[in-house]
Amino acid sequence: MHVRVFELVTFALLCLLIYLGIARAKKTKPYVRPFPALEHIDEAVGRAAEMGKSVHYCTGWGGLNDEWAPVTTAALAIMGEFAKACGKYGVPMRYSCIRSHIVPIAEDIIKFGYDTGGHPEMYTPDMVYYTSEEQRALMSAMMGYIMRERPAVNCIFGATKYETIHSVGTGAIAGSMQFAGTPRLYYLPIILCTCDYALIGEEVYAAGAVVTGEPHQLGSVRGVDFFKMIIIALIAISVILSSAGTDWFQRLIEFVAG
Amino acid sequence: MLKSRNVRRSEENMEWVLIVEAVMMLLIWSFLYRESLFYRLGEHILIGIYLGFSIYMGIDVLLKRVFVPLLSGNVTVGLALSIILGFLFYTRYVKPVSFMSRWSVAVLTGCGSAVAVSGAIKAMIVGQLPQGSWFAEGITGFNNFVMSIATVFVIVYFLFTFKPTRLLKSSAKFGRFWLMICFGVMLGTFLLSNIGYPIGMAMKLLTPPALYVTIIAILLIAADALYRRIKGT
Amino acid sequence: MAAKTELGRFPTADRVIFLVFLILISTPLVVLIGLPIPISESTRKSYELMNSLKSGDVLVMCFEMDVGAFPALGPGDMAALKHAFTMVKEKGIKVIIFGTYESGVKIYIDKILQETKEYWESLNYGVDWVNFGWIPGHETAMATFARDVHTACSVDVYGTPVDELPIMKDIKTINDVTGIWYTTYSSPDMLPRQWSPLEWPGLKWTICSTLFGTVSWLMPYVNAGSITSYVADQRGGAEYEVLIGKRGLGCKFMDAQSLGHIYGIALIIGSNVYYLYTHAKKPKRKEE
Amino acid sequence: MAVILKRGEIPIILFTVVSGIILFSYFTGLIPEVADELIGWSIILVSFSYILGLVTLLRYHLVRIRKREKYWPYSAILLAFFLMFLVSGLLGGVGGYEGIAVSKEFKDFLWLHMLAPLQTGVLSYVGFYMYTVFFRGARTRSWDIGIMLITAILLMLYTAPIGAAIWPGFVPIGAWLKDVANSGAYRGIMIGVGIGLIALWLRAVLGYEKSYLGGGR
Repeated sequence: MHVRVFELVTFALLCLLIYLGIARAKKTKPYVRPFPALEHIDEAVGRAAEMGKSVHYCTGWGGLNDEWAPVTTAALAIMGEFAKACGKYGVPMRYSCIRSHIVPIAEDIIKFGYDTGGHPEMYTPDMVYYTSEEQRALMSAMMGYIMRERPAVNCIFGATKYETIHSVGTGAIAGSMQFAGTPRLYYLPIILCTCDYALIGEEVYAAGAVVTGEPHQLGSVRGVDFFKMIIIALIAISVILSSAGTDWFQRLIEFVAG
Repeated sequence: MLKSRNVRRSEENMEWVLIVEAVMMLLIWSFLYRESLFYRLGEHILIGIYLGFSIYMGIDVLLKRVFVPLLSGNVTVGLALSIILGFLFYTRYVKPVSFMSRWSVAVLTGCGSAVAVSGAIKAMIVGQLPQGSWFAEGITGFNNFVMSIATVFVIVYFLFTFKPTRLLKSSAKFGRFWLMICFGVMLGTFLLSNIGYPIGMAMKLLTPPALYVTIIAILLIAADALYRRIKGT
Repeated sequence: MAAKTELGRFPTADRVIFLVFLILISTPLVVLIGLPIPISESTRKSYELMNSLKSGDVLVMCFEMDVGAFPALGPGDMAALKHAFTMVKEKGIKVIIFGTYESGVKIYIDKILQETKEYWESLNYGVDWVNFGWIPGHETAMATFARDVHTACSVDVYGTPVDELPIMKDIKTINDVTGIWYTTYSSPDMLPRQWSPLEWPGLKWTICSTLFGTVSWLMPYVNAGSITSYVADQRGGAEYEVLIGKRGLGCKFMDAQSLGHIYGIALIIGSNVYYLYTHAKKPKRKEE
Repeated sequence: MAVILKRGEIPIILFTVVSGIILFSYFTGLIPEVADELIGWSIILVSFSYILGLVTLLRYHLVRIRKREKYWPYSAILLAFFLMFLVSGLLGGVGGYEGIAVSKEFKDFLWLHMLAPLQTGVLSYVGFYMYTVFFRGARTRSWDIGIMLITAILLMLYTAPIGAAIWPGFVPIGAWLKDVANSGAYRGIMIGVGIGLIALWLRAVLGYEKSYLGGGR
């Protein structure tokens, strides 16, 4: 027995607050700050329809089997929104991927998007392009595709690594409208520089909820915000305690029972 | 006499290998000029070999972890369950039971998400809480103060569901200021760690056997550029 | 924007940018420019330690390397080798070369020896210096070397038994070794664990040449004294080249790095000047 | 029976049980062997799933070759190299079994002398595209991008060897930005990312977030 008390309490408190947020949201829909990246999906895909070009999407290096599963899930939720817009305007979509277990999921999401959007006949299984399990293969495939086809909209969301640069770099040269977002800090400055609409850090997770527009999803974002207030309070306590010259806070968070 | 024997032997068969390597590198670098058949060739060779490698590794893992224990009779409940879940992936190709493939995905995502959550609590949340003393000696106290302030205001920037009052707006702006400094640091250090790849490749392409291939490639590009100019495209 | 251009073609501006970049990084590789390189404290200390070797002192150079990591750490190793061989000639020190990490070590050692051929050609192999190539076993091999050199290095790279090598006659344990140059492109933990000057009174100092990423990893050992000094990455190698007065590959890389960075800054400033100049005419682009 | 099995709750229950066991083990330190077993499953499951990707990719390229679509010869090249590597790899030894030496040598040749330069080539575009970013993206469209660019320039002068030669003052400024200002903001982002991740996990457990199961439910 080796109970991590402080971590467990933090985790339980976070879960409780999110649950309360969701429960409250069922009565009154909470306000959520607008995300320009999500609001312009329709406009961008509409532009693609005018130009007669495609939409390229990628969830990057992360899969569902590793520690990046939550980000990938959020990225797939955003992809669902793009697929719906593509179905609405009749724009072909292409999804590049290096995780074979995502292939069937992505096929389902895109098919569902075209079905609900109103152009079910446009969907083909070719829209998901799997390029082996390796990152370099994905990079070269994306570079080639973006330069050959010049998609009107180029997106990369999720747990992305170096392929971010290949995607947004080629996209910037090809003149695509770019959407990107990742919680991986290292690539955020590049995304901010080259993309028209970016999601920074935690915004990707929140966007996964906001994109659905369902009240209970928004409620979870509300719960998270309350937890952040607690975090700020904890930081203040930590500052006071360490300025007073004690290490009580350090001992508190490392407290292990059993 | 003894001294250079080894060196020479490895050198002899290196010549044509170096040329093959140079050709491969230049196939990829031809993209800098235009997306052409050379780049497409490199791209598809790359994907082909990597696909072979992925499948090879998959077979390797399955042999070591699944089939060798199966054949030697060490079948545990866990192994049996994982094999069943593995085969459930393929129910996707059988329409009436295709829903079962989602079970495997659910288990897979469950593992991944749990690893993510257990890693996040300590490293990303609790571990980031302790702050340094603001009254520490010398510049350290001031630095600790700056760090705490930056952390708090960045968190404020990521508050999504509060109505934008003037106070919140200006706090968020201040948070964004710190975010941008953080991104600037990332952008500034990015070049140092990544510029090495093209420099290393340029060095290889400029050493003799590869240099000849490089010269041929440059001539080809020049000829193509000239031809296109004359043709007027 | 660029969308109207022919498919597959890069806009001319981008081509020019890439071309200038390629020229900028290739020029220093062909002709040495010799941009200034400030010398860091740790590299200077390493150089002085090496320079302090006297006649009859034994220097062990252990390369835990692979050919793939040559661009990063090769320049530093070659500079140290040149320095060591010069000291063999001028002061009469003894040099023992090997690596224990994996079989790729042997190819790497062959490569750097090939590059420094002019420095060892006139020396007496087996008397002044010796090359044991790859000694399998990694950390076990290092532990064995510390306790019993002749068991760890039983034959040299050409198959000569250790007893037939005059240089090895008086070298029984690591206490007979004065200093160690240790290059690693993975973890530096083995060095203080097995070959710490604190543990072996005969061993005066150790220098670890390592990647930038592991320097912070190494600092506690340096502060404790179980590693005496370190040389950091390509840049440390270039500094070492400046110190021995033989600017080579490391300095070429550094020149390319410097030029690349200056080019980047110039591009940022130029692009901004152009943007601000034309800014008033264009409608403001949406942010976020 | 079939109706029960088809219910959408089953995957969510599986998700909850699996992640719940691993988290329980993490917090209490109990049943670590069960948690390790579950994490070990994911490796086996992923290896099984490779076939899904392979089928998709083969279908994509075989259709192209059959219909003689644009660029179909490249599809043939891709499949040829795929088969070459796979066959030589399998003949050269797999899963701890020894194979034919020549075949292994051919595999190593493909890996070391064809793939390695190709992949370094692709990776080197990280360097090239940085200049695209500087040229096309790094424009002071607003005050915040301006701050980012000034910081970036200061940091570049700190990291490049020439910076300290121009003015030694770049070193302390760069070090302060990197170690103090950067790490404060970094902590804030990390906390946010961690919380967001747990929130998403909880939404999945409660059954609101089902993107990982595909659409069309």
